[in-house]
This record gives sequence, C-alpha cells and structure tokens, in this order.
Amino acid sequence: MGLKRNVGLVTGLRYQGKGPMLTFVLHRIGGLGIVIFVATHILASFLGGPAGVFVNTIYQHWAFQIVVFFCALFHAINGLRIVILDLWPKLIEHQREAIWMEWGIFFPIYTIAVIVILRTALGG
Amino acid sequence: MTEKSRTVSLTKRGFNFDTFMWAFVRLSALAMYLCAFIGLGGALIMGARTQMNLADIMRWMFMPNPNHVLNTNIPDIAPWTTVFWKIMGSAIVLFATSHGLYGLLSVLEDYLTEPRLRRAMRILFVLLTAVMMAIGVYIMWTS
Amino acid sequence: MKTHQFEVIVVGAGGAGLMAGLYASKTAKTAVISKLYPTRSHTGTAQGGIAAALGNIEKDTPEWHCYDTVKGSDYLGDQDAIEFMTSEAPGIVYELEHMGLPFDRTPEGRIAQRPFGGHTNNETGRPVRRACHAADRTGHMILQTLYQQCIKNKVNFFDEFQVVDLLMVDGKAAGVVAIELATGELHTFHAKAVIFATGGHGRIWEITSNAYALTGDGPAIVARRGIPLQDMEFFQFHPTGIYKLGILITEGVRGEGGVLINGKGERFMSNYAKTVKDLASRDVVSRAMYLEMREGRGINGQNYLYLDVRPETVNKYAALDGRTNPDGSPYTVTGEQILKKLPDIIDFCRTYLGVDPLTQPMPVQPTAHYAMGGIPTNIYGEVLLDENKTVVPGLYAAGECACVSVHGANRLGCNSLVDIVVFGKNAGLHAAEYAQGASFVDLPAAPEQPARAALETFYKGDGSEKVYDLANEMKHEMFANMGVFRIEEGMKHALAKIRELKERLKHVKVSDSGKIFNMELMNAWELQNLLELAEVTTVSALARQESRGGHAREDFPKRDDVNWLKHTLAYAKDGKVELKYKSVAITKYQPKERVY
Amino acid sequence: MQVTLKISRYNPEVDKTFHYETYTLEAEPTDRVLDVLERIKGQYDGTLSFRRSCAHGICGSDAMRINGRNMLACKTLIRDVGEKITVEPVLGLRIIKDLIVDMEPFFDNYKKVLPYFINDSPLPEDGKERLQSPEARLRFDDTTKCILCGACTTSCPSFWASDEYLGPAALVNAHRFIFDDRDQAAAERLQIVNDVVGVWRCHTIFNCTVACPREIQITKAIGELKMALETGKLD
Repeated sequence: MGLKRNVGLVTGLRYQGKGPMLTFVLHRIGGLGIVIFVATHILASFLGGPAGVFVNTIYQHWAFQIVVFFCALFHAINGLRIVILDLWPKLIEHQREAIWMEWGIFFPIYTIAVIVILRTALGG
Repeated sequence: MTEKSRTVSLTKRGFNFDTFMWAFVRLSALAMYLCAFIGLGGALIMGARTQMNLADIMRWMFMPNPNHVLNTNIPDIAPWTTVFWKIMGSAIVLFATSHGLYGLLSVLEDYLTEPRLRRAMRILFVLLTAVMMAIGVYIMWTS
Repeated sequence: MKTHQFEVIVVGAGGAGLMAGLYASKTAKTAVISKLYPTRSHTGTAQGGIAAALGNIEKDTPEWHCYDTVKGSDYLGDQDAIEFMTSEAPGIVYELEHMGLPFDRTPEGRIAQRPFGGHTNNETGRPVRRACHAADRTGHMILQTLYQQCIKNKVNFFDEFQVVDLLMVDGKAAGVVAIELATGELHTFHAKAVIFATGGHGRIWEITSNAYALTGDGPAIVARRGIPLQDMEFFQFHPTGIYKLGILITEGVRGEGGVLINGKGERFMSNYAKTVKDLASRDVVSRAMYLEMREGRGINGQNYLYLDVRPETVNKYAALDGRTNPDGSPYTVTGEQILKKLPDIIDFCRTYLGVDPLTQPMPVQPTAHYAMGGIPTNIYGEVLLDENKTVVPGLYAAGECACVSVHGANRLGCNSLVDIVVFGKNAGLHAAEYAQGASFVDLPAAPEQPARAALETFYKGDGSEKVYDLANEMKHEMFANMGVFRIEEGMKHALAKIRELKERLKHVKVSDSGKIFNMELMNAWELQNLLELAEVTTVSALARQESRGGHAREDFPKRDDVNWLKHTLAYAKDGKVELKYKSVAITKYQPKERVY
Repeated sequence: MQVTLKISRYNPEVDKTFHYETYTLEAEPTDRVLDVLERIKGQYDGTLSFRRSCAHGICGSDAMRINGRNMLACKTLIRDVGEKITVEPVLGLRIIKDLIVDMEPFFDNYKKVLPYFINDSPLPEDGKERLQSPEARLRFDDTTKCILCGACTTSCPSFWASDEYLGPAALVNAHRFIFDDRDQAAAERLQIVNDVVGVWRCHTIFNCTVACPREIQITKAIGELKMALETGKLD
C-alpha cells in the first residue's frame, strides 16, 4: 500500500526552492567540478608524459577555464557566505540579504574574468 | 532565575568525526582564502602584473607551484621557487585535498546511509586523502 | 475486524483528551484515540491565555475569578463547579509550567498575565490581569506541552482513528468502535471506562472560528445512546472574527488596548458597558456589534466593524480611560510591543486580509466560537443521565464537548483552557480510579455491526444530493436564524430546514468506494452529527423563552429567573428531541442584573 | 476569476503510480487554496483526499507542494499563486492517497530528540512557577512556534536523500528544549543530534526556512545547535 518515498534527482531539482536552493546546487556542482579538476590535474602532473600533456591542453583551453573558474569562484564565494553564517548563526536572519550580496560580489568578478580570459584567448 | 551562562562539557555533548570535520571544513576554507590572498600578494610583489596574464595569476593564487608560471614568459624564475612557496603550496595541497575529498564524502553520505558502507567509505576517505596529500606534496617538493 | 482492550479509552486528543490520557495512564492501561494527529487539535488555536488568579502583576483572588465566571455565565453556571474550577486554576497553571510550558514572563521571572473580557477586580470593577499567556499562542503551547508529556510518559495513541460508536452494556460504558482511516478497517476498543473529549461543533454555523474537524462527533454519538445533551441552545459568538472568514482575533487584542470602532468612527462599546467597555463579556460585545450594524453603523453600512489596535488609537483611548501600568504610570504602547505580544494575529491579518493591523484597522464580525452546552457531567467528569444527576457508570466527558456546567449561558474568555485542563485531569484520574475497581463487561457479538450499518447507508442513497451542498445550506440557515439574535419564527424556519436537510441526507451517495482515507464517507457521517446537534440546538432554543448569555431572543429580551433559571436536558433519540430541565447549583451568588 | 488546478492523484486501491488531474473552476483571488480544494471535493470529485482541520495555519494538517514549493494550503491565497496551480503531496514521505502522505517517519524522528521538558530537580517550595527571565524565555521563543506540519523536513534535500536524517522539524524541537534554561537534559539531546544523521546532515540550504509557514528561522536554530556542539556554550 502506498508509493515509495524515493525522491529522484529530477524530482528533487524541480522543487521550487529558488535562490537558496540554487546556490546549494551550484555549490555542489562547483565543489565536485573542482575535485575532479584538481584530482586529474595532480594525477597528470604526477604521471607526466603524454597523459599529463593531454590534461594540460584541456585545462588550458579557454572554455574549460571559464567553466572551472565559475566552479572555483562560486564555490569560494558561496562557501564564504556559508562559513560566515555557520560561525555566526545570529547573522542567519539576514540570509536573504547574504545571497544578494553574494551574487553582487560574484557577478562583477566573474564577468571581468570571463572578458579577460576571452580577450586573451581570442584576441591572441 | 539563573542568569549564569550555560555550558555543556565536551565529554557530555560528545565529539566525533562529524563534529571535527564540520569545523575543519570551515576553517580550512578560511585558511585557503588566506593562502590565496598571500599567493596573490606575493605574485604582485614579484611583478606578476607585468609578467603574467590573469589566468596564470589565478592558477598561482590557488596553487603557488612554479609549474604554474613556467609557461609564462618570466625573466627570473628564482623568486617563484623558494622554500616559502613550497610550504605555501603544500599547505594548500593539504587543505584542498581534505576539504575536497570530505566534500565528496558528505555528498555520498547523504545518499548512502548503510552503517557498514559508511564506515568503509570513511576509511577509504582517510586513505585516499593521505595518498593524494602525499602525491601533491611530493610533486610540490620535487618539481 | 481488530479488537483492542484497554482499561481506559480517551476519545479525542485536544487539551482535555491529552490531560485525561496523561493522568489516566499513570495508573490504568490507557489509549487515546483521535481522528487527527494530536497536535492538529483545535486547542492549538486558542490564543489569548488561560485564566488563573495568580496575582503575579496585581491583586487577584480565585474568589473574584469565581464571581466573574458566575456573572459571565449569566447565573446559569453551577456555582459549586465554578468554585472548584477557579480554585484549582492557579495550581493547574503552575503544573503546566512545571511540565515546561513556556509562558511569557514578568521582569521578576513570574508568569505574565494580561486583561481579558469579563475578568475584573471585584473591588473597582475594572479589568484585571488574569490571563496567563504565551504570546498569542497559549493554546498551541498547552497542546504541544501536553503532547510532549504524553510522549514522555509513553501514552498509547491511536492517531487518525475516527470513533463512530459508543458501546454500552446494561447502561455501562463498555468501549468504542473506531475506523482506522488509513485502512478503513473497523476496530473495537473494549474498555472499562470511556472518556469523551471530542471538542465542539461550531461547524454548524457559516462564519465560525472552528476547525473543519469540530463536528460534534462525541455529543452526537452519546446522544444516540440515550444520553442527554445539556444547554445546547447556548453557543458563544466571539465578537472579533475576521470578516467573512471567521478566523479568530483574540480578545487579547482588546486586552492590550485595542478598541472596536463603528462606521461613524465612534468607540461604541462605552455605550453598552460603561466600566469595562471593550472588555465586556463576549455575548455583550457581540450583541452590541449586531445592534450597531443593524442601526446602519457598520463600516460603509455593511455587516462588519473595525477592531483598531494601531498604537495611536490604543494610546488615545488608554489615556481617555485613565489606564495605567502596574507601577501607576500611564499605559502606552508602541507598534513594536504590539507586534511582540500579538505576532500571530498580525500574521493572520497580513496573510488573509492584506491588512497590517499596525497601520490599518481590522474588519471584524462576530463568529461562532464555543459550545457552552454538551454532555452533562459533574466535576469528576462523570456523565450524568438525567435531572437527578444519575451517573452513567464508566462514561466520562471533558472539555468543550462536556457541560459541567462552568460556563452556563456564556463563557468568559480564557476559561475554556482552564476548563479543559482542570476537568480533563479530573476525568482522567476518576476514570482510572473507576477502572481499578471495575471489571470488563462482556461485549455483545459483533459489536461493530450498528456502526458498520450506519456507515453503509451512505452508499445506498440515490445520489441526488451532495454533502457539500447540504452542509452549506445548514450553515447558512443556522447563521441567519440561530445566530447572535434569535426570534421564534426564525428558529422555526431553521428547525424546518434542518429536518428537511436530515431527510435529504438520505439521498446522499458517497462516490468514493475505497477504504483507504475515505474522507468523503467521513464527511457525510460528520454532517449527520452536525445536523443532529443543530436540531437539538434549535429545539432547545425554541423552548427557552428568555434571553440569557449566548441565547438572545428578540421576542423575549429579558432574562427570566423565575421560569428559566434551569438547565435544559435534550434527549435526541430515534429522530425525536425530548426536553427535560435540571436545577442550577447556586451557592454564594444570588442572580442579579448583569452590568459591565 | 477562473483557476486551473493540476492535482496529483493516487488511489492505492487502483493505481500503480500517481497521475495528474486537472480541474477548472471559479474562485476569488482572496480564496485559500484549501477553499478551492474543498470545493473540488464537494462539487466535482468526492474521491479527492487531503488532510485539513483548522484552516488558518495553526494545526499543520495541510502541508503540500503548491506550484512546486511546500506550503500550507490554508495559508496560501489564490492571488499569491496565480491562476494555474499545481498541487502535489510533499516529497520524501510515502504517498498513501492523493495528497495524504505517511507522517509516521516524521513523527518517529521528532520523538527521537526527547521532545519534552526534563527537569527532575525539586519544584519551588512555594509550589509556584520556576522562575525564568524574559530574556531567557526569548532565547527559544522562535522554535516554540513549530506546529509539526512537516513542510520544512519534506523540503530538505538531505531528508529527500535519506529519511534517517532527523530533519529540520526534529532539530527545531531539540533546539526548543536545549535552549530553555529550565530544562536539564540539554547534554543528552546534544548527544542525540551530534550524529551523522543529526545536525551534520544539514547543509545550510535554507529550503526549510523558506518553507516554514510559521516563519521560524529553522536554519538559524540548526546553526545554533552546531555551534553549541562545537563550543559547548548554550547562550
């Protein structure tokens, strides 16, 4: 009797948690992205040889840099927000403002970085 | 009416892997912020503004390894290869691997709650972290 | 069909039921059966406070509380019971505090108290701070605290079990039959003692502060077993329900200094109650509001008035009244203080009306609120069968579904919470004591059969009527003709309508043939209960040719102590309602005119 | 105005899984979603099943997903959710029928945190109340508002992942007693929540705080529990 409680990934992601939940999802994606990037990078450097060179050419590609930079910067700034709120729970009452501030810091930095990366990569 | 402050001792409230890692993840995040800003400051002092492009500065910030400046046209490599930067790089390796792998572990632990599996994953986490740290530090001091 | 055996069965898990379950389970094997999860009970919506003469802020005594309650009851309350309740009140409030209930506090750390309608300093006649409160969610705190204590004491709960029948053998209570909502299965609960604590039946009326669940199941079930219902004509209309929705706005708003304003911008209550004004007893205020609206002084000529708790209004009238703080300084409030003391009210208004009470007045109208009448009991919670107060062995009732009678013809604000905890505890203790000395009586074969048959009739109708429509017609009729003011022809119209609806209910066909959570079947059965209680209410009201408390007749506007200082007992069995009368216990206070 | 409700339906006695049914009817902008559900049940389809009681946001019966987000149907007005409304049961609990879910795992988790007042020291000699300053009372005021509707717990991705996680509601109730200075079992409760399926599964996502119909700062309460575990301070 009754349906199982399983909440699939898609069902979960469709929950309208809006802003706060979006930051959580991006934080996870960002964190996993960095882990994968750094892990392969370290391994590649350790192995050296053709494999290392192969990884190097990927991560030096401008598109990859834009993605990894998003992961790193978002994870770092969002992480800072969470660290601050976690260590000073009183500030949690202002969590909505914290998210606005976070995007306010993230967007200018990321936009400038993307422009610079693109200009370097495409403009030569 | 008691106005004295209420505290619960460590033995009474318990201290475990999670209690430790929660604090560690947060503090290591702050530590990495500190390292990154030292890396950025150091790079600027060493003249990165004229010698490096933004992407390379970023890579130096997050990993002050001379490999990350080798590809750049730098006249004098010496200041980038001191023991100080090796220590800085090692610190980042230590913080980043533990922080990152623990993140991976806690994502897995959200979904996989079977107690024996959990214990196995935690052992694997400790081993993997140790190995990755060793590799990272080894590279740092040999390159 | 499953059978369970417990020494004591409590039906209902609101304040009274949990209190009864908590105390009964200390010495007897007890189960609490509830159609809702206990924390969903309507006790949780009680807002303002629980009345007890603690005297934490200013002088107060249980005797004053007793007199105020007698006066508030329009002298219909039994004074021995009222004296018992008001003298128990401080002790039980302390007991709740010891259970962890988070009352608001005075600067000295004692339980905070606020003024409430009808509660006065007997020497000066002015409002006294008697309502012990936890913000404006005192009932919520009581309900949560009692449920928590029940968990702590490992009380057995049968949540989401709807009790549909009372089993009686040789005039003794022998158990109940209940449907497990999750499976649709009938369970028989064999018991030595049964306590009914099922709450009120405000869903008879259109505009009501009552929950969907308040369908008077308990009184209807026992009435079918030949137990009378007492004083059913007295139903309280709370003055301040949110316009059209009926959601309650606590009297605490007026306790904190809020005032009622009519369409001409006047504070009209000073014309009706010179001394306590807006804090007169609820029946008085509701009638005053109706009179104002009838005279065309509603807001924009419509059927609502304003309840104004904007700081500037509060301060203006507090200064005019010469109201002071306990230390003698003039009473003033700021918006922030009001928000802190009445957070839920302000949230309701913002959510449902888009009105911010701190800057705008709230549109209000009287709303059906509380059943003074119910299953007759004595102060031990024992159900009484007749005018000679014959006890029904093993059957107990407490809370709103019972009539002790401590509220008489009109209940004072904050007295219901005292009622449920004092008499809930008493019923639990005495039921357990009774169970110790009694043995299980044998149940007849297939005890659930009558209940099963009664439910199956809802599948046999021709389907030409719908429960939803019948319920709406009943509510509309009752609010129009059995509301704050009543008149013979209106009541006769209402009675005819109810009898017509009872006939039409036979045509209802439940479309949901499933067993699991068949709420449609439950709603049909609940409507049957409501219609029966509506009929009892109307018949009792038609007979009572006077105006007293919650029963105000335009054709008999005066109270008549010579002929009507007596309780109504209505026997509703086999489709007929028979009335008998019972004397009122008068000890200290002789009836006199009621002036506020 | 015309409103269209797309409602998740599941009849365990017939269906293998849930499906959606659509109803269109007239409603006022100030109607509650619950009013509309009642009307659908009363006039169009008697088999539609959902829980409800007080209808003004105090009893906590009717938590459901409205337009993809947990809300109380009785505290949500049509004008706030628009003309096209999707109504689904909450996530993370077994669906029993239509919008009714199995609340037992939720209450089981609640019961794990000793959600009751514990103080075995003697009562004050005068038999009166234990004293508590208004400041101490205010310390846990926010978490006393919980109505156990389950909107928070069933909005939490950690709870979706595994119902072994105590969930926000249980932690809120642990907070209510841990920070009550009259209570003496703070240490026991802290030990209970100091677990991999206790506070540490909270990832500061804030879905609970957003979902709470009583506007309790749930994430803050959990944050205070975490800091209490790290520092031992209960102020």
